[in-house]
Amino acid sequence: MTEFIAMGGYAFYVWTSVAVFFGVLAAEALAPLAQRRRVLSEIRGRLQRRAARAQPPRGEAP
Amino acid sequence: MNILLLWFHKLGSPPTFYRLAGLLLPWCYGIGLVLGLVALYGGLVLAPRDYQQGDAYRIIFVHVPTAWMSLFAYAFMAANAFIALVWHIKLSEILAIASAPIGAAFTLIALVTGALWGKPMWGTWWTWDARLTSELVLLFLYLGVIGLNAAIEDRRQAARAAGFLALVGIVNLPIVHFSVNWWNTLHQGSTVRLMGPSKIDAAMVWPLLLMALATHIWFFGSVLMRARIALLQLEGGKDWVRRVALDEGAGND
Amino acid sequence: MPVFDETHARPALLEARALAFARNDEPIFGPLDFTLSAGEVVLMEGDNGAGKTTLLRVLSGLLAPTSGEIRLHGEPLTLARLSPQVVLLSHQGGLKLELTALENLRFAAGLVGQRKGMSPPSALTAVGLDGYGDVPVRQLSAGQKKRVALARVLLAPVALWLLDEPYANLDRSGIELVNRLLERHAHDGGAALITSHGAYAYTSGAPRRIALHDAQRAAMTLPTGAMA
Amino acid sequence: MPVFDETHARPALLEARALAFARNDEPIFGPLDFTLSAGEVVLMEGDNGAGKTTLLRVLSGLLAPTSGEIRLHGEPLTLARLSPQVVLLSHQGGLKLELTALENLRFAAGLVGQRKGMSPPSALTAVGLDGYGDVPVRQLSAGQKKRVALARVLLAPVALWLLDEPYANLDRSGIELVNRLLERHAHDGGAALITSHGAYAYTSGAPRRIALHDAQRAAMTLPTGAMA
Amino acid sequence: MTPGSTPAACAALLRRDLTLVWRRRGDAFNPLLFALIVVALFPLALGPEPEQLRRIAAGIVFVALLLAGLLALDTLFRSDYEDGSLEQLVLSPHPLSLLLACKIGVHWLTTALPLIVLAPLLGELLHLPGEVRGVLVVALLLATPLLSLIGAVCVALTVGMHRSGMLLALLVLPLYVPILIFGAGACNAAQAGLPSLAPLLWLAAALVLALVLAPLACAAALRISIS
Amino acid sequence: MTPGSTPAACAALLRRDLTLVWRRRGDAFNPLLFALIVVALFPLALGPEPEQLRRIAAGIVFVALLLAGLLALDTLFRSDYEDGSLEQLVLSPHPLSLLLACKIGVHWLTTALPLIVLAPLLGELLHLPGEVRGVLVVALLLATPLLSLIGAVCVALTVGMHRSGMLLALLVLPLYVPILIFGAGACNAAQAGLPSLAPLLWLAAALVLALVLAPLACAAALRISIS
Ligand code: HEM
Ligand SMILES: Nc1ncnc2c1ncn2[C@@H]1O[C@H](COP(=O)(O)OP(=O)(O)OP(=O)(O)O)[C@@H](O)[C@H]1O
Ligand SMILES: Nc1ncnc2c1ncn2[C@@H]1O[C@H](COP(=O)(O)OP(=O)(O)OP(=O)(O)O)[C@@H](O)[C@H]1O
Ligand SMILES: [Mg+2]
Ligand SMILES: [Mg+2]
Repeated sequence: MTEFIAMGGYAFYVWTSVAVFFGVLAAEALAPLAQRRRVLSEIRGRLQRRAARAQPPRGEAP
Repeated sequence: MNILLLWFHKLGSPPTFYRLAGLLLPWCYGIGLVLGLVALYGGLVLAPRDYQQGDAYRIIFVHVPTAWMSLFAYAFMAANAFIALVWHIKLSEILAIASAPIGAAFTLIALVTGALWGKPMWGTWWTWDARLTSELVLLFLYLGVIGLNAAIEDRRQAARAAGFLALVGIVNLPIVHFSVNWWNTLHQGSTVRLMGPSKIDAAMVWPLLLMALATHIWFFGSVLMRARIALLQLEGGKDWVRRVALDEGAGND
Repeated sequence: MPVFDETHARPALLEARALAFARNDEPIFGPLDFTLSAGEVVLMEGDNGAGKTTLLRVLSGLLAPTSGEIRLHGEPLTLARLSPQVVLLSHQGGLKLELTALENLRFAAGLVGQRKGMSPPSALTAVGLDGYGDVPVRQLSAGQKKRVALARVLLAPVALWLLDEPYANLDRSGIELVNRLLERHAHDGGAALITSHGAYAYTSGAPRRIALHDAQRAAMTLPTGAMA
Repeated sequence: MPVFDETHARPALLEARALAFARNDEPIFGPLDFTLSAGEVVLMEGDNGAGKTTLLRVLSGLLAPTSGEIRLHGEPLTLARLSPQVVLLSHQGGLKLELTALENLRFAAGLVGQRKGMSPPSALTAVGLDGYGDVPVRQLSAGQKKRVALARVLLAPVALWLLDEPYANLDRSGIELVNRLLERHAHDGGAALITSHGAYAYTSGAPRRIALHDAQRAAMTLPTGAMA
Repeated sequence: MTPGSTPAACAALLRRDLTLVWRRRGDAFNPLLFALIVVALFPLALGPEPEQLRRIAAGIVFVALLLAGLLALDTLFRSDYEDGSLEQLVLSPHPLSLLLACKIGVHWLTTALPLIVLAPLLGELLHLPGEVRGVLVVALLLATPLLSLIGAVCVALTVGMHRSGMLLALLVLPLYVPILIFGAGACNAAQAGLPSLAPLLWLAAALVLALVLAPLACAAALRISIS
Repeated sequence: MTPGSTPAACAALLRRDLTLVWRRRGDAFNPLLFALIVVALFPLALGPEPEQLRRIAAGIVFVALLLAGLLALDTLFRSDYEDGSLEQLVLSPHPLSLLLACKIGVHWLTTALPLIVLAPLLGELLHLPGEVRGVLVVALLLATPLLSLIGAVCVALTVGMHRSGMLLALLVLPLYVPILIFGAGACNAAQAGLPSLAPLLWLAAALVLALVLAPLACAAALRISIS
């Protein structure tokens, strides 16, 4: 096991690479979740604002 | 092209795409993750030590698949951008822009792991050889696409402008890929072949290919995720989005 | 929704059918149907943000409509067919501040040609800027700049004028000038679509009017008596 | 030329004596004399380029007059004495487009303080923008932006309002709003100097007016009947 | 050349743009001064040893000219966009790509050409060997039109934006990398006594391609960003 | 901190400016990327020999950061001028120099500090020897606030002008020269194994002076150019 961890002396390079791999991909996967929540709450806010106001009639061409 | 157009037309209806993507999404992330872990086990534990590079070569299992993905994602983005610009298909605009962040992420990983591999092998983190430089330029191109898309207010106009830039930047792809043949560089030439005999041990090849598969599947998961959000943004006023917003609003927060 | 307007026997100069435009999925103006025939001046009214400017940009071909279609002489519009037939006066005016009024007009004439019997100096005279030809536009006041921009419109050899707020920045004599120019253009067989929002004084005869109200935006106007 | 206006016994809020401003030796507005007392709203009229904006900037202390003097409560003006007592609404409005309406008002309140009994949300309500507090100003229409800028004026704890074209960009209900705000401010003992050029509809009672005509510029206006 | 014909339109545009440059001819020196100052920064930052400067002279001149060109790019369509005359070009009945090619041509003539004339002097400041000077000028003559053409496409994409300066740099510089490699490569080869024709030929080929494609791309990009 | 008091005004201004940076946090990376690309241009132009790059690394990093800072300067007062909030600052009842110092502080924090954090990486790309890295960072910590403060005075002078980008560069760069000489000088001394304290102390002294004088000068310049 310790031999496995040591990676023949290259532990730093190999494990950092693996960590970077997972780290960057995890961050990339989590970022949209926050964005999604923001977009949805924005849409809801807009809906609420619109609902709070009466809808006057639409003007038209002659 | 006709089949492709038909396919887009069917899937192109935003609510359909949104629902379908929502169904596929967990599977993409799940399968991608499982295959990736298996491949990593194969690569880090099962594969034999390289007689030249020792255990350092094991970086190959993250470096090479992500490097391939950095190119694949760009090609996918440019192809979608082309379709979007020529046929004005909304879904292609969205797919093109959605693949930029994940492509940039893969490029970043390839650069960092390459540097981490280069230190023990070449004795330096970084040199200015053709492949390394062109891969760095690829990262800048991705960032340019993302930046341009973010800088324009109108979503569709932003997608078209960014897609246009992606198309202009596509000249860089062949440079990245063929740089090792065109210029003699420090970087390794092609060692893995799908057709014909590979130059390396089979016990090393299967984890590599499996990891490549896993990253592809993960890529599509991420693209679908981002495309869904972009659709919500783009169709903000439509009824189906309203329903989605109200449904998920009750559940989430 | 689209109500086709089939009363005219010969095709109108410009015709909009169920024309709508949306930005980021927010409707800017709703489905509109109208025609513009030769000899007609149509005034488009609407509050701030009603979409007047946007409609003119759509009609001029700078923006593609989200839905509906525009017909020119009865045939669907393409930018190539359109551009020799229309002139757009937009907010910015399209004048180079470093050039003189005459240089600006000469450039416009070179770019799109000039109306028969008109020349840059005579267009300048027609907008009441006789003697200002050699003054750099930067030194003109806002109202005088507007007049130079109007001279460009006057000079263009086209039948269809799309004028965005031609009255803005003008004092009373300028407003009368615009009305005279419009009457004359209509009399010569041209047509014009002009915008103006409520607050501007409009003193002309009685042109046909189109009111632009987008439902969503109309909802955003002030309820009277909101003052605390 | 300067005619001192000595009719008022107690010093006026603001007083201009033979005030003139020139740019590059070209007079922008001539020597002016006027006073502004508490409870008064004065409308300044003038054509384009007559110097209305410039006069307001001089009065606010942003520009130094070329000749003449400005007195505040009867004493000569310095910027340090002036700035806590005056608020200027200029063409640009001074709003940050990325911030919400409320954030903009909170910043203004932090910078210059706020009027007793007023707060950013209540100022927003007073200009009829209830419910728009959390919308980034970029998403508001031109008229709504103007209202936010007016809310900033309303919020500032100062007696003297200098408003440059407060009616521009507003629709009819907005114009009424401005008139109501002005009446109320005058009633509370404040004073306001506002500009508006001829073409804008002004529907208020009968405020005192100052007409601004610079001889040199007046010469540049259009001779009627110049149309060829 | 009746008024309204395509040649007349191009002529009117050329005349107008040249007049504008002439009216503010003071500004024309700005890129020159900028390049001069940037080049002057290096001896200050690196120390004045002539041997070291000589070795890096060609590269630094190239980079300085590229940065100066980059800053100058901003003016290509900016004022036309702001005062609305870009709209008029788009709405004119002539091929937009041709009109834009005229504009890019004037821009190159008035910003890049003076820089090329200045280049030998800049080289001299950095002790550039005399025999490299010719190659440097030829490389610049081939490279700068390419920079202008490619830059124009990116400017067209960003023209409607506020504060686009930085963003423009980010879009443009990656695309400039190959040009820089070939152009500076030719100079370095000449300095090392190696043949420098091959990279120059590559540049020439790219220039021909860009002359055909860039105005079209520029027109398409402009149509996108003006809408 | 009652509303309207001077501390409250400074706090409101700081909060507003930080919020604005946060709202467009994507833009915050632009100077970083720009510096990265500029640094990357040099190996491409000069050739990739590590030995040569190592020798000029510190100087190039300094110049790249200086140019990135220069481009970022433009945003310091520009948008405040355009939307009229600069007028409000001038008309506010608080010392203008204090308010401007707050603005400059936020600007330094959000543009220069990230660049300093990036500097070691840039050095690595150019094979900068490890022992110089520390000196480089210290020199930058002293030099960049100076650059921001001096730059702000020049920005204040040009703020009312159109197309000031180039002009600003021309005003600012000559003033930056002494800072560059001392800053890069310290790094070069460290690289040559010589003591590098003296130039750093000079920089520190200049920084103290600028911290006191620059906001005052900036306020005066702004009053001139806003009228
Ligand atoms: C920062 C440094 C590095 C970067 C940016 C980089 C980039 C890349 C890229 C873009 C590819 C994909 C090329 C293609 O599919 O056409 C690739 C593949 C590869 N890289 Fe790297 N690399 C770096 C360092 C290294 C190092 C140090 C090694 C090993 C000593 C290495 C070994 C490989 C191998 C074996 C392949 C697969 C080649 C093939 O079969 O196509 N790389 N690298
Ligand atoms: N380039 C743009 N990007 C995003 N939204 C825009 C753009 N131009 C206009 N809008 C929005 O579209 C709506 C309509 O604007 P438009 O300029 O057409 O109104 P208008 O009727 O001309 O108003 P005004 O009377 O103020 O000129 C407004 O809400 C405006 O905010
Ligand atoms: N910054 C400036 N530099 C030079 N001249 C200026 C400047 N600002 C205004 N002017 C000139 O001063 C004169 C008066 O301008 P001002 O803006 O005060 O007029 P105004 O009465 O407000 O006009 P408008 O009705 O168009 O707003 C104009 O001729 C204008 O060209
Ligand atoms: Mg409008
Ligand atoms: Mg004014």
